[in-house]
Amino acid sequence: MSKPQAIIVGAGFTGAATAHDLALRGFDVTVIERGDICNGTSGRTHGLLHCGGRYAVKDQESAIECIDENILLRKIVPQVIEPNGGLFIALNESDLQYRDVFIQGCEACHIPLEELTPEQALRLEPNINPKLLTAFLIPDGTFDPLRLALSFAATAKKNGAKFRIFTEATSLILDGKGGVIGVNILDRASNKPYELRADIVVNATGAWAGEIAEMAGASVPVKPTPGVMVAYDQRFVQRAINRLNTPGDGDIVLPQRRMVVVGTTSFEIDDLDYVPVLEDHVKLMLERGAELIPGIRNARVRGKYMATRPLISSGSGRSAARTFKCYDHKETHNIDGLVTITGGKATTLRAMAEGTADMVCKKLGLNAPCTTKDVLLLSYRQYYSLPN
Amino acid sequence: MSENWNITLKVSRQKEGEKPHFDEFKIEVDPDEYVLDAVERVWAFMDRTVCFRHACHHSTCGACGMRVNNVEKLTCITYIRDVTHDGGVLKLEPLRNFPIISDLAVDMGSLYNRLETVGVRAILPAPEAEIENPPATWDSADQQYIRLADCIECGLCISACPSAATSSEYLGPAVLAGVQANGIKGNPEMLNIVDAEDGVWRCHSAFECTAVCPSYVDPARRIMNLRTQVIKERFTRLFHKA
Amino acid sequence: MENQRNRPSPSKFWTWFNPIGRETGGWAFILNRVTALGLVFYLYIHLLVLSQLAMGPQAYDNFLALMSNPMIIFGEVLVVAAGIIHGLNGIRIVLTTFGVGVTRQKQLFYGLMAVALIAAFVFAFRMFTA
Amino acid sequence: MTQTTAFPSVSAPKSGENTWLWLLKIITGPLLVILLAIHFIVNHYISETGLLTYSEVVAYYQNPIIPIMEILFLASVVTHSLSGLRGIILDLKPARHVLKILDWVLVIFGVSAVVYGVWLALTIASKGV
Repeated sequence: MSKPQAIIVGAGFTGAATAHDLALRGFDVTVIERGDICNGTSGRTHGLLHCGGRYAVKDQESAIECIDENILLRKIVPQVIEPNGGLFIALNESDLQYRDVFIQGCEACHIPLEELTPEQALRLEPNINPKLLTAFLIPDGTFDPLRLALSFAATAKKNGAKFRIFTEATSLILDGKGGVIGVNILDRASNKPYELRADIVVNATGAWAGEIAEMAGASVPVKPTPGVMVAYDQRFVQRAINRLNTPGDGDIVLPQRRMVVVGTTSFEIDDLDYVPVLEDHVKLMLERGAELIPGIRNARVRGKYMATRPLISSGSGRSAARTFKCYDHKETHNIDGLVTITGGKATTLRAMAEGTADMVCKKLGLNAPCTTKDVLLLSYRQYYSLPN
Repeated sequence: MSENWNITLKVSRQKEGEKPHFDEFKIEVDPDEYVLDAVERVWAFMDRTVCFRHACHHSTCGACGMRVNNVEKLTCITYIRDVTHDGGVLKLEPLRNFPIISDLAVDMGSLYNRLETVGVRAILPAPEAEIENPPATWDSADQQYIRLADCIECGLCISACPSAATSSEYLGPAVLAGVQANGIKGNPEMLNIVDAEDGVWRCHSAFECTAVCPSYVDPARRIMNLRTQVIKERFTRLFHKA
Repeated sequence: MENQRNRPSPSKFWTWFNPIGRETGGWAFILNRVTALGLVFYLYIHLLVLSQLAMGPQAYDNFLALMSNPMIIFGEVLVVAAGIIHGLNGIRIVLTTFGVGVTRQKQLFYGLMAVALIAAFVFAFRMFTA
Repeated sequence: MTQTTAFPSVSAPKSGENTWLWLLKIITGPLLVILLAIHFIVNHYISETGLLTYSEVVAYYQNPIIPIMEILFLASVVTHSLSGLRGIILDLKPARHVLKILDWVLVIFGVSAVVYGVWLALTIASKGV
């Protein structure tokens, strides 16, 4: 039997990771991406390798996914991760009231944590707000967004996956019986259209998932929710600094190379393809970031940017679940040959790919188990050097 | 908030099999936006066929390097205010010395391949990463921190280097700087790679790499230091032949 | 999908001399390369010309008379200036190679070029008035 | 270090340049600056008239230090100029066999230039005897 064919639309985190997973399971994978790898949400992620602490109180399903994947990613792709841990710090009474539920939540999700006195915390991170009341040491980390995706893509490529960048999906090819059998594409480098056919099309376009699903007449309940981030050009801390409270605006400060990044806000938009970086959000990031690390006030802004989260719209904004969902459109809209993966977070990209690939295999009646937990990823640089 | 500017983006275009030319886009910008924001808006609202590379938008991925008014810039952190004026022109061209994929997007495979082959580290202990610009005091725990290297592998240095323009096999500033960070002591294979025709001696001290480097690497300084290391190693080997 | 125009190529040697968009160090490189090529050319012509010395007093003095043409003297001034620039810029390269003044290579260049300019004027003055 | 990739990567180190060749150039450089400075000072400041006639030149060469210095100068300048020229040509990535020929041409040319210079200096010095 020849290899099963899969087309993945979108080369962000889920696209790259799904390509890797399916390639390992023996699929002939082609990934199409309208820009270069990670030009959308994935590239602009703040880069926090979540340990789950942020979701441990309200969204324990996500929290457990995070801690499991956090441990796995450190093992399979250490070359793009700064594994320096993180702190949750309390700055006022309201933060302190959150302490007990936070401890309970972390324990319920098996997130290892250690409470530090303010003195201990300041000894570890001298630049955090000296007025802190308590702190928790947790196993956060940071990663380089593009290079995380490239590591998955490189390994996928090694196993035969093809990446067609600057290639847009213009429409889905339908078989006339309500099934998707391929994708019409437009190669932007040559401005030539092509037809790609496959046994399964995976819609891994994240916040844009609705647009692709619509091409087949399906819909996906994804709510694109952008957030603004600001990078300052001084590495004040070695660890990810989180505010000990319910998730809110500007309550995370991350070290990255010689910068710290403050994130993020949350708002709603109409046009997905260009989202302005709102000046009042930038100001808010400075205010909130400076509460965690006062030195930020005197640092220079290096970059202001935004990314559009693909939230599954069961709630709105912060209250929406941060877990991911795979949709088999055979079940949702009686459209065969199309699967959508969306939602989730960068930290859970491998698990998202596993879930998607499981669904694809089940649909095609294949018995191929997931092996991505045990496969160490190649260097991201090999993405560029391996032949396509 | 500052007044908006009206500027003209002159974008270098080239599709497969076509002759290179410039397309002009008149666009209203906030001078405190970044060049990349303007390019992204051209793509979003004016011409979907413009191809360019970008990912992180805050100078950690190194994808968005372009030549802006003849100078290599990381466009995601280059304020429009700093490179043009109200009513002015922004000429955008792809980086030099890399094959063009389409328009502003170049194929940097050669750089990545070289970095990988000579074993330049992407992630390293914090104290080693801070050699050039160490903090005033080291915490004993700092020794355990691991962080991403300063070099974001954006290729600006290769585009700006006069030696790289004619010699396709010259290792180039980013790679030599990476070798310097690793050190060549006790690594004869690496010594032979950099002490050769396409190694440290191909540098002619134009310091252009350092002038355009957006990320604290200071490649020229590292190349100069690598030369001293090479000379030392050669003399040591001369007098301590086994 | 690959494009030859943008690849490194020996045929692009002219980009060595393109100062557009380049910084101090780039100008230094251009000056150094231009003066190097000029001086190599001059050096071997000069050696050949000096053979006149071996041919006796008459030949050489005739030759020197020819050399007093202001255009020729102007050319010699250029050669002297090129030599001074190349030499002093060379000092910058030697120093920076061995780690001296690497972070101040721009100031080093400006300083040395100021010296070069003064020296070139002194020599020009003497040569035209000799 | 195996090459299995689609892109030009790190070629096997080529012997066209090395530490010693480069040191030759970088050491003769400052030496020339010094010799040239002495040369100019002697020519233009110490000798009153600036060596503008044949007889002055011949007289100048009677001091044995002068021909020795000039020959030393010539050897340095030939070494520096030809290795410098070679460096520029190396930037143009010459083919191996072209470089081999070039090396011979440069060596023969350089040696002849020095031999010619020595002959010239000795000839001039002998004129005054």
